[in-house]
Amino acid sequence: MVTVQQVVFALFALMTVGGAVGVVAARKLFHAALWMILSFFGVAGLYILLEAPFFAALQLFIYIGGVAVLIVMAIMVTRGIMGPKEPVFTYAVGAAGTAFAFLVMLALFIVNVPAWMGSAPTGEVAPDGMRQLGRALVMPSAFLLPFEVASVLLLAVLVGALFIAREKE
Amino acid sequence: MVPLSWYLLLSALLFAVGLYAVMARRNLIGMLMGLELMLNAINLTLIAFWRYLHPYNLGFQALVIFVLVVAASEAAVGLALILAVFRLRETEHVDELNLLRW
Amino acid sequence: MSQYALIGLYFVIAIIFGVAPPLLAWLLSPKKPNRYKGEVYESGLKTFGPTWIRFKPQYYLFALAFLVFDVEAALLLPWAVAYLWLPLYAVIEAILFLLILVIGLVYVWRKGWLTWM
Amino acid sequence: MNVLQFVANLFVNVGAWMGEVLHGWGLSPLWTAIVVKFLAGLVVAGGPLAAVLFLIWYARKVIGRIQDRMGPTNDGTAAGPFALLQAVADAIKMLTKEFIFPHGRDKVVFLIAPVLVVAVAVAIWAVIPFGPPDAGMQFVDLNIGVFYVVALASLTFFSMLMAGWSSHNKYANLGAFRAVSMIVSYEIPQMLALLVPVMLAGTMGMQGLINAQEVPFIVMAPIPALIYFLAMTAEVGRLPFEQAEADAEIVAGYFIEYSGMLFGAFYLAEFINNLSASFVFSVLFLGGWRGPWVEQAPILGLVWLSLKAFLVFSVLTFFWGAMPRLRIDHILGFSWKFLTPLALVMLMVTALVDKIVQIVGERGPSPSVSPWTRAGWLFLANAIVALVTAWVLYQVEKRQRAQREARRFAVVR
Repeated sequence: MVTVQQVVFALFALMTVGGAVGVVAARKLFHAALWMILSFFGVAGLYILLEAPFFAALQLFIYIGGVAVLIVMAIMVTRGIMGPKEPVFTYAVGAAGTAFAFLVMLALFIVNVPAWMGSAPTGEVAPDGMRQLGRALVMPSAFLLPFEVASVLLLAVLVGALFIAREKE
Repeated sequence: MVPLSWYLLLSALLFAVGLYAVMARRNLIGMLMGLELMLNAINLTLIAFWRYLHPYNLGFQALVIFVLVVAASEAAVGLALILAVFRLRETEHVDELNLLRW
Repeated sequence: MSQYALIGLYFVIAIIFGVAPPLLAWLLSPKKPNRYKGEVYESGLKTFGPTWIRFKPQYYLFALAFLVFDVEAALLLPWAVAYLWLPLYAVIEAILFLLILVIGLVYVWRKGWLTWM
Repeated sequence: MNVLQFVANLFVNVGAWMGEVLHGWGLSPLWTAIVVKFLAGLVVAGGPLAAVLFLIWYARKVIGRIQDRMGPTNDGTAAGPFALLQAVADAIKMLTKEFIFPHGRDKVVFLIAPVLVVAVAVAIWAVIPFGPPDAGMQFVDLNIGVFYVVALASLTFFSMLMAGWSSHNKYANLGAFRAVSMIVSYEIPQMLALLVPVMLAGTMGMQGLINAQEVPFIVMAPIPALIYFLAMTAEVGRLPFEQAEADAEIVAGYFIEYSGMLFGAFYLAEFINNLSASFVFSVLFLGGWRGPWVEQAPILGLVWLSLKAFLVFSVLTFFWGAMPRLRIDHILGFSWKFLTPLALVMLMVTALVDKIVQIVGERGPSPSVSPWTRAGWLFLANAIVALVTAWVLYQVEKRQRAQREARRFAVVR
């Protein structure tokens, strides 16, 4: 019996993988970026299905509204816009194909782990999960250190990226 | 209900396609896109494990957030580098970036 | 979950609202294309040079800075939701988090990388 | 049940009535609920569209008056009294105009962009609370409320970039690039200002935000409200931040090559975004549906919220009529060198002051702090920050003027 959830999962899974295949197969870089956005959107839908709406919104906000915008703008700044139609299947196809086969085998192995076979989640999601998360991020006993280190990382990225990309006179 | 293994299979597939994009695309920006797909696959795995196995463990969620931070940082620095390389060499094709080959 | 099923339903409506007007107009409007109508519109002059001009990289610097602060704001969202229930030292830690980034902003500003050249 | 009672709780009653009717037709409860919700969704999505038809007329009339013109009139046309139907006439005109497709466009992307921009603009309305909870006046109350709005709005960037890229036109490209880099820059102060109400309310849900506003947040956080308003003006592309269109410089920005209803889609989406931004601002800072007699008659919530949003929309329109267009580097500089630092400072100050007030208040005779005490201290903090900001700006201006004078005299000599 196919449930509604499974249909929705299939839909988002198709979006995700289809988008990813589009990234590989699109001839124009701009189209590849648009496929990538479709893929991100599919992942956001899967987060909703996994009852993590905050992360779905984060996915939209950071990946689509941030990273993908930057990538598209980079395509527009550099010549990749209409650039030479690049051949998709190059000498890397062998290596990548091997990796792909390996990962598919890994995935098939994953399917057979008994602990992961159970279809039902082990518990309910806490209704105030976001508040707990916010609390955990600034608690010294939890994730305070990574939180502050993330800030330092962002500082380094801000200074470093602008230093690299600036116009030198 | 959707079994956990479906999510794992899906993210393995996404990771593989992302890896393929990194290896087969001959353009720096295209490779970066592949990287972002791979990071997405990781996040999807984490969220799926969190939901199915440890819904009360905040570590998974925190880890997802930090992966997001790293992904965004990587994109920012990577794109800045691509821009700098492009300005220097007027190309972003890895096959043409052969200054250090010999 | 049912909330998000409703959001899904609403997305369907939103897409209907997006598709319907152009579709209706497509049915109602005349279709008489000719080769002059489709020419690139650039104030009536004939277009010259390539369409894909280079943009000033300065635009891009702002976009890079945007991404950093975007992530920072997103990181602070769970903290903001938990704020009312946090002790003082946790608030100060978040302020420290912000201050580290302020250092970056001030540095970048002082160096003049946020100034249009 | 008399008529007044029916109207007072209109939406719940209509929903219940429709449910009964559908049930009478033999639909199962699940499908009844789905159909009723679908119809409710059509109302939520269609209401703003109808409002926009009026608001286009209103905006044109107001701007006409500001610029000493008449605005739309009904001289020689059938646009009704005061040309009220002008927007309807425009809509009919647009529906019957030919689509002109530029050569060299990207066929699919060119068509997706206008559809996407309208769909996103409409989708935002799902979470706007038009009335109290249980009054059937909010389509769905997500617990990520405002974040949903912000996250969805980031899809708008792509409709811009797609439109600009697929048009195969220099101006369209430049317009898209400018628009996105501007909106992206203003997203930062907007997000930082948004964190303040979220912090004060302790939730991102729309109803939770309104519940916390016994004192409207514009009193508790006037400076973040101002920052949010300015950033919002930029996000919806209104003057003085109208770089996206800039009809005198780059003809019409990223949708220059669109014609007929495809152009109409961008125009419509722009107005819907203006209106939804006004509604979101009203919810965040002006207390949403709060107002007298809402408990007795929930329908009044819709009236109060609409009035507040109309006020905000009017201010946006006055800006539109009265402001000059700034240069792109000035706009970006204003965001990065003024709004963002100020928003960061405000976030820190609000967090610190509110927490201290809370802690001190809990030590006092009564265990909880009254919202007015809280508002008083926060307002004071805001006032101090405003004074310091004004002083800093004055100093900077003085120094710059001294430099300018020195340069001028140097040239003369």
